[in-house]
Amino acid sequence: MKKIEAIIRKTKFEDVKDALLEADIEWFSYYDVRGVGKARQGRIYRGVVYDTSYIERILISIVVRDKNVEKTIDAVKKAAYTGEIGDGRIFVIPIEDAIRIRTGDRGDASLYNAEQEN
Amino acid sequence: MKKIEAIIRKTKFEDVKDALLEADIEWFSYYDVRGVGKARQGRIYRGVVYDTSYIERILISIVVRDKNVEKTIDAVKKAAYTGEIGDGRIFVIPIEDAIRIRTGDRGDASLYNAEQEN
Amino acid sequence: MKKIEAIIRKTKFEDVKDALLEADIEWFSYYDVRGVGKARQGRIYRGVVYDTSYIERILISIVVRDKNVEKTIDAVKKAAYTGEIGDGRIFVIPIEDAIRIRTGDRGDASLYNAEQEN
Amino acid sequence: MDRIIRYIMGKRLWLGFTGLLFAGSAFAQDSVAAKSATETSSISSLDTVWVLLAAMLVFWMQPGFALVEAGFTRTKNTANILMKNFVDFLIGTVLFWFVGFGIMFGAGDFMGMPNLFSTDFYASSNIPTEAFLIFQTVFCATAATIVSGAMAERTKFSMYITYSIIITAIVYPISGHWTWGGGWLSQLGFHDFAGSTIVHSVGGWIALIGAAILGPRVGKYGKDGKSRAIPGHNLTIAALGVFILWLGWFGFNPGSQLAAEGSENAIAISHVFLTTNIAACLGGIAAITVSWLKYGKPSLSLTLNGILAGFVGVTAGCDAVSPVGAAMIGLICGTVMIFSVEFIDKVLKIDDPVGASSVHGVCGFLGTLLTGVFAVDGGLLYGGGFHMLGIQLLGAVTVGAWAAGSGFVIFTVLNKVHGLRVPARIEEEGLDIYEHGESAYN
Amino acid sequence: MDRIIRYIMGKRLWLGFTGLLFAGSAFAQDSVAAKSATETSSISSLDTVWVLLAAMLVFWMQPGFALVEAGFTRTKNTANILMKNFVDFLIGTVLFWFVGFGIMFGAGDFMGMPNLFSTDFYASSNIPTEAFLIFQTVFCATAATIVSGAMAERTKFSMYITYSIIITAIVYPISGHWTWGGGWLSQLGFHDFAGSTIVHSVGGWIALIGAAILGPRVGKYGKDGKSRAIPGHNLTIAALGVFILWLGWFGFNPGSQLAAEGSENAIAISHVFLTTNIAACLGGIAAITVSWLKYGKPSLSLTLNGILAGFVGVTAGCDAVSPVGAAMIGLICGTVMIFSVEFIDKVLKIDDPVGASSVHGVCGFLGTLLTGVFAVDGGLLYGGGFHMLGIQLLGAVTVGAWAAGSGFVIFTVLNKVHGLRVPARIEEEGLDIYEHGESAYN
Amino acid sequence: MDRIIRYIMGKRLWLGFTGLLFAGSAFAQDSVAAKSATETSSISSLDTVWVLLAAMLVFWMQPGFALVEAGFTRTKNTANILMKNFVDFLIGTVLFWFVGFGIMFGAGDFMGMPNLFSTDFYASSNIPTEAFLIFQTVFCATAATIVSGAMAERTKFSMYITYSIIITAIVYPISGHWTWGGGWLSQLGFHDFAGSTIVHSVGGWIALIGAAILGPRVGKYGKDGKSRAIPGHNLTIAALGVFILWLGWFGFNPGSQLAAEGSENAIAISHVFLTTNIAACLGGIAAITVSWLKYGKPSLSLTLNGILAGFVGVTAGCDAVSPVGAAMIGLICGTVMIFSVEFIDKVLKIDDPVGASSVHGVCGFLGTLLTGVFAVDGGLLYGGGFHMLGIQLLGAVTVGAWAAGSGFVIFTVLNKVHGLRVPARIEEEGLDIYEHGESAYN
Ligand SMILES: Nc1ncnc2c1ncn2[C@@H]1O[C@H](COP(=O)(O)OP(=O)(O)O)[C@@H](O)[C@H]1O
Ligand SMILES: Nc1ncnc2c1ncn2[C@@H]1O[C@H](COP(=O)(O)OP(=O)(O)O)[C@@H](O)[C@H]1O
Ligand SMILES: Nc1ncnc2c1ncn2[C@@H]1O[C@H](COP(=O)(O)OP(=O)(O)O)[C@@H](O)[C@H]1O
Repeated sequence: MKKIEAIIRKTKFEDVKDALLEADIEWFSYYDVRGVGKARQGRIYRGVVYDTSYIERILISIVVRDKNVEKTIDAVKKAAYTGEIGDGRIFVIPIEDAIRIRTGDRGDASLYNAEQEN
Repeated sequence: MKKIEAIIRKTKFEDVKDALLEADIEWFSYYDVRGVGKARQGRIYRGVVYDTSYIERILISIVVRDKNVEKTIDAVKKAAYTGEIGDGRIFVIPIEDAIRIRTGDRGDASLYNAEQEN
Repeated sequence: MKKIEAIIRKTKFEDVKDALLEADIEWFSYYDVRGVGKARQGRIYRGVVYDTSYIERILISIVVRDKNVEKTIDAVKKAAYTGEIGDGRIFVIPIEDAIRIRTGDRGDASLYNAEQEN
Repeated sequence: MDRIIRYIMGKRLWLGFTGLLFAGSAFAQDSVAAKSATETSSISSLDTVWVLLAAMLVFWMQPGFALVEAGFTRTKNTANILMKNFVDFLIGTVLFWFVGFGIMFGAGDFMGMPNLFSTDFYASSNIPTEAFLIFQTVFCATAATIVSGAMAERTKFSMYITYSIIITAIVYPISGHWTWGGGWLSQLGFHDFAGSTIVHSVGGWIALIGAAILGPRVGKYGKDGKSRAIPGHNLTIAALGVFILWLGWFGFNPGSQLAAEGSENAIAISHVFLTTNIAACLGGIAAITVSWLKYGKPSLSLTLNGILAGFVGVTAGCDAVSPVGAAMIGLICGTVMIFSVEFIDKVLKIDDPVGASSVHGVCGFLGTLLTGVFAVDGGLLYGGGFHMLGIQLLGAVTVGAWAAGSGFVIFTVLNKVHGLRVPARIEEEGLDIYEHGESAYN
Repeated sequence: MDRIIRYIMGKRLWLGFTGLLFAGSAFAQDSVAAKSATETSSISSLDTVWVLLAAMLVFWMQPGFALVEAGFTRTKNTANILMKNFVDFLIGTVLFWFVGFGIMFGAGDFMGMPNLFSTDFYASSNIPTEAFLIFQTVFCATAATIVSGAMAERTKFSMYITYSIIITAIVYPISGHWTWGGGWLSQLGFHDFAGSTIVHSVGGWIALIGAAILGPRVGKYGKDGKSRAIPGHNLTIAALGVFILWLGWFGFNPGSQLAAEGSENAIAISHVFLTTNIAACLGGIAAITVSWLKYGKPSLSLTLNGILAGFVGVTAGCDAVSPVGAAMIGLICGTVMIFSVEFIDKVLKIDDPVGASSVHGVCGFLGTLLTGVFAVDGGLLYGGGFHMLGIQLLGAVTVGAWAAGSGFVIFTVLNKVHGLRVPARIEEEGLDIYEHGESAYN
Repeated sequence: MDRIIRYIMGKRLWLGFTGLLFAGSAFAQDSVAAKSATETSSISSLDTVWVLLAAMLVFWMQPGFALVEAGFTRTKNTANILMKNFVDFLIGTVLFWFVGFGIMFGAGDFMGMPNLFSTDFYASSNIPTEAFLIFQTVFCATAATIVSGAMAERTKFSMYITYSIIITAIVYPISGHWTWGGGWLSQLGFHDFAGSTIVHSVGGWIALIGAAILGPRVGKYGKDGKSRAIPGHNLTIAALGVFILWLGWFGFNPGSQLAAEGSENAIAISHVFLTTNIAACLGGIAAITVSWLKYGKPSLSLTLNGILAGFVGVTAGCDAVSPVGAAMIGLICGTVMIFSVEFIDKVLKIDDPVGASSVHGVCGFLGTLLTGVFAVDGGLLYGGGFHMLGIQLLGAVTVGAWAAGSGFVIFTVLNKVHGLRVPARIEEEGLDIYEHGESAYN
């Protein structure tokens, strides 16, 4: 299992959400983060170096089975892309175990819904 | 060391907190996250497919020594359980190192309080 | 690559930010978290055991190339230090891959700015 | 308001509702500002301006209640609680105009006749009937809105609408008829200047019964039965709500004089203004002091409740007590409120998220009694003996019994027939999304 | 306001602006409270107090609009939208005093002369000229502020200032001159008591044109052209904003009587107060009902809009219709508003974040017409035939055309010359940081 | 307010406090509305309504200050700052009633006698004494509440209560006695119509001294001594606070006429209303312009301060200057405020989180002087020479020295005896939890 953490533009959230659901991701969590970077040339606006400490982004966190990693990355990459500076990043983090609280399932089984059909 | 990330119901937060403190966890951090999932049959309410993008959850993050992993998982699992859909998940993530800023302690030592008694 | 997660005092945020930018970190994300701990002796205030569930902290998350890990830890450690209880922790978490959405760069290349000069 | 005489000049069952359906003909019967010369001759413009100003201020209490209730509850139910505070006013305006006004101010022993949109039956005295109607409307809406706070975070929206209709159209106007409507209680000399009993304790008792029948919110009481705090999501707006209510009360109480012209009235409204403010301040001071002594820290949320307790308490006697008497009433109500909140929460185990039953029910009751104690003219402490106090007690108890009894019947029936409460999952995820399809914060 | 007669006594081009530069001499020409004996003899103190109170309340609508607009938009643009709501009032006060008042109330067929800070040309009747000026100023600011909501989240701040200046100084006063300024429309008998057309639909139509020319916000329409919800960041403050507007409207409408003295005026203001409140409530009820039927859930945000729709609708005829008529106007406007919001959003694909064009434009237009239907004296349903309705239609259409036409010219020119819209990156990151260097929440 | 004559008819040391302890007998001495026939004959109902309305509006400034201060500070101290804004009003009401009123309006050269709850010593003229008392009470509370903003986020709550008591009961009433109380300054002809000096600069100077003695917040100045921004947590509520203050100022200034009856008064209050609004608008415009030029962007937070600066500045002379003069005062104060904020922050290195010392202290001082410049009757620019200006300067300096001096003594003593400031850890974690056991947002 891996955790995919994607930091994306707020305005791209709906697109990414749709892309993920289409890519058969069952569930993901997200929350607001802020980004800070070095002031770079391209970031000067009207003569004022723009204080980057206030860039709002959404962090999407999805835990997926190994076989779905690339599919998920692709979905996010495509949907979050604008081509302008600030499109964000995707990180892949190892997960050692996962537990579904309701059923007690562990490992991969906790991620997909065996009972999906009922 | 492992990081235990548990996504739980907001109404179960107090129970989980008590359970963790009882299980001798010294410290944990938490923050609000939102969950999004596929609309599933069981989620249709009054004829309207309920937009799951607004389910509020609390994410609890606890870094523990390896020997405490199972104890912590059990504590969360028991306290966060209701048996209804939406009880949440627990993820186990490897941690390579930890540093206590105040003392500079590294590794396991940074996690428990040697000076607890003073 | 590693992810450095530092939980620091809110009042130290500006100092840490400056230290990180000085240490040549290009980008980091941060968000608010709350900490809960066991009530310890030192935390009793005016006869009332202080409910720690409300300590607000900032979590800074920086993904860096392996060679920058120690530099980053040092920068945070120095800047976030006050010496009083509550200075916070730094955690080091393995990252398996990183993707820059805008360019599609993967791995280390996605972290630093080859095109920085333009 | 006590002093209004309501000789009913004649009643016509004006078929307002049919009128709505057969608009063409019905409208032909309307006339704007149709007053005969004799009626208008006695109208005082200054009184009218004063009453309209007061009506604005009492209307202004609606956002006050809305913000206090929203601030004291959780994020996930904010849209729901705001919606309720709008809806009861929307409904209240229509229903009080349609039937409530007639029931309250029409002739009759137990109650008046529903007026069905017509106001002709009512003989205006110093102000136009329409000004009087609007002033009474905003009072009625206040009584209804009190209930929503105590039943917050778990009541079905449809059920809220249903019981609001019944309270606004029937329960409030009937006990209002007994007192301000010239009914039996007013004939006995019951003194409730601006509505400690008639408005606040009516709302407060219904709230208490409602909260009891609903049961506590999920997570309010631990497995061991211990009460747990469910802190409100935004004390800033709760505090703003209290300030808004404060301003509103300067209309609620001084406005209930229903006149400003002539030095007698000018002095009376100034007096009421002063006593009202003093009681509120001492209610707040009492709450700060008691919470500091009791819990080791002065609590903002209890201070807010204490100020409101002082207001509610002095509302019955603000015209009749001296400033020092008002101060005493404020101190007593602010103190009792804290113990009442604790008692209802920890002993009765009734979950009232905003403390409405303590603030409005208990302190409204208490303030009515204390009028019999501190009234300069007839109060116990001023040598008036127990006569006035007895009548005050009688009024507070009968009206309270009426409100609680009606509440019990309404809620029990609704609970049986349809269920008052949302399912656990909806309560968990928040009423905003399931009941309204929106969340308040995005 | 209809009833004001404005005989212009004389105009002097008082060189206010030069006066500012040569302060010593210019100031010597000022005089505080310089009224000749003949002028002051007819001043009614009660009327003055009433108009000043109404002016306060209409001013109070500014925070109402500010909060509604802020609440219905996103966090990242909050400081910007608040700033706009301040700036238009700041500018409006100065410009209306400088030129707008003269254009609106000076003599002239198409428009009056700019007065350049002097108010001497205006003959006050029952209230001091300065009271009349301040009352008119707050009305003017209301018209200007409506526009900011529809164009929120993407307009350059400098452009906002520019077009606000033009609207306040020229567009609003000119159509105002036609009606309240004694111009041709008022001579025809056009009835717009407090400004459904003159204030609200002027603002609303300009808003619609502006939003159309600007284009939708990034992300508002999907690749398939489907409209997407961009929920407002804080419905609590939006709801508070509506309550504030509600209170403000009790000044807007009853205050437009511009008098309270005498039983005739007392009855009139009471009547207007009542009809205004009833229409708002039925606007809200209509919106709740329709949204419940249409979307399966009663929506708070639509209820807020529905209440405002009721207000806007009744503003033209609040003095002329019966309470039942007001109820009908409220119901109609509350219902039409929901379909209008959907039509503008989904069919016209114009992105109006707060629904200003539907609430103010469409319902202002509609309310003006409905006055010709429900007016007790002359309305279609009361046997008045189509005469009044025709004039109402004429007025609503010509003023609407004037507003929309001016708006089209202003926005097209500004867009060509300088560009109305911020670059995509700024829109993305939020106007607060780039345009004001601050964010509203930290 | 200037124009009140306060012939003291007689003083009786009514033992109010003992009365509280021996209630039975003491209450017997009260009487509701006990006015002799001679006294009441001159009471004007319209004046009373006007003053009560103004009192409501000045009360309404309390939430204005509360929201501005809360909005400009951080989340973790919100409950604390709200609590302070309640507590000073609660205390102020009681203490001004108990002693302040007597000190301010009793007979005496330096100060009057404490009245101990009795108001008999005061001879009412056109309005009931109780109306006058409530109006003066809300003014007093305004002065006290200004201080809390400058000392926010680091002062012990118990210390706040202590110094609030001293300011309300002693400092404010004594300098108030010199001016509005008929004391030496008023006899010299010092003109401060509604309190630029008496209310605002008294509050502002005490705030400055307090902030200086307390020291800056942790993290306010970097190791290099450079000032750092600590942005407020919610500019939306700060903006709402300014709107609330705006409405309040329409009571503060026009209400200070203390009369509305008669065309002279009607014209005067209209004039004051107009000048007040104009000065505020130009204060805001100045702040926008200067911040735009100076920092490259128009800042919302400075605009809010600029509007308040305009208000504070015009408060002294709003009755005496022409609209153009008011505009000049607004422009000057709005401009000076920005430089003053920067000077106090960067040069004096005094940490005033909300800018209270600049807005109220500096602009209150300045506005008092500018009255001597722009007063149509006697001002420097109108050929009045330096006489009036000199007296204005004398008054502003002596009252300022009194306030600053008292503040210095109070804060130094409290700091020595008990410590004004919370420990560093509490400041770090927030005063809400440690001082009140609650947090404002959950
Ligand atoms: N090394 C990093 N560690 C943590 N977060 C990062 C890192 N680099 C980028 N981010 C996050 O990703 C967001 C977008 O990255 P950015 O550098 O603007 O993308 P681009 O390369 O397209 O300009 C930033 O706001 C920041 O929050
Ligand atoms: N694969 C996942 N990746 C990230 N978060 C997840 C994932 N699956 C579930 N979650 C989080 O856990 C929460 C609860 O999960 P849910 O599927 O509702 O549990 P249940 O299986 O009991 O229905 C969701 O709100 C979501 O935030
Ligand atoms: N084991 C842990 N897991 C997750 N977060 C932790 C852990 N230990 C500490 N923290 C976070 O770090 C913050 C500061 O830690 P603290 O124990 O106060 O430092 P100190 O050792 O200096 O007292 C806490 O608020 C908490 O959020």
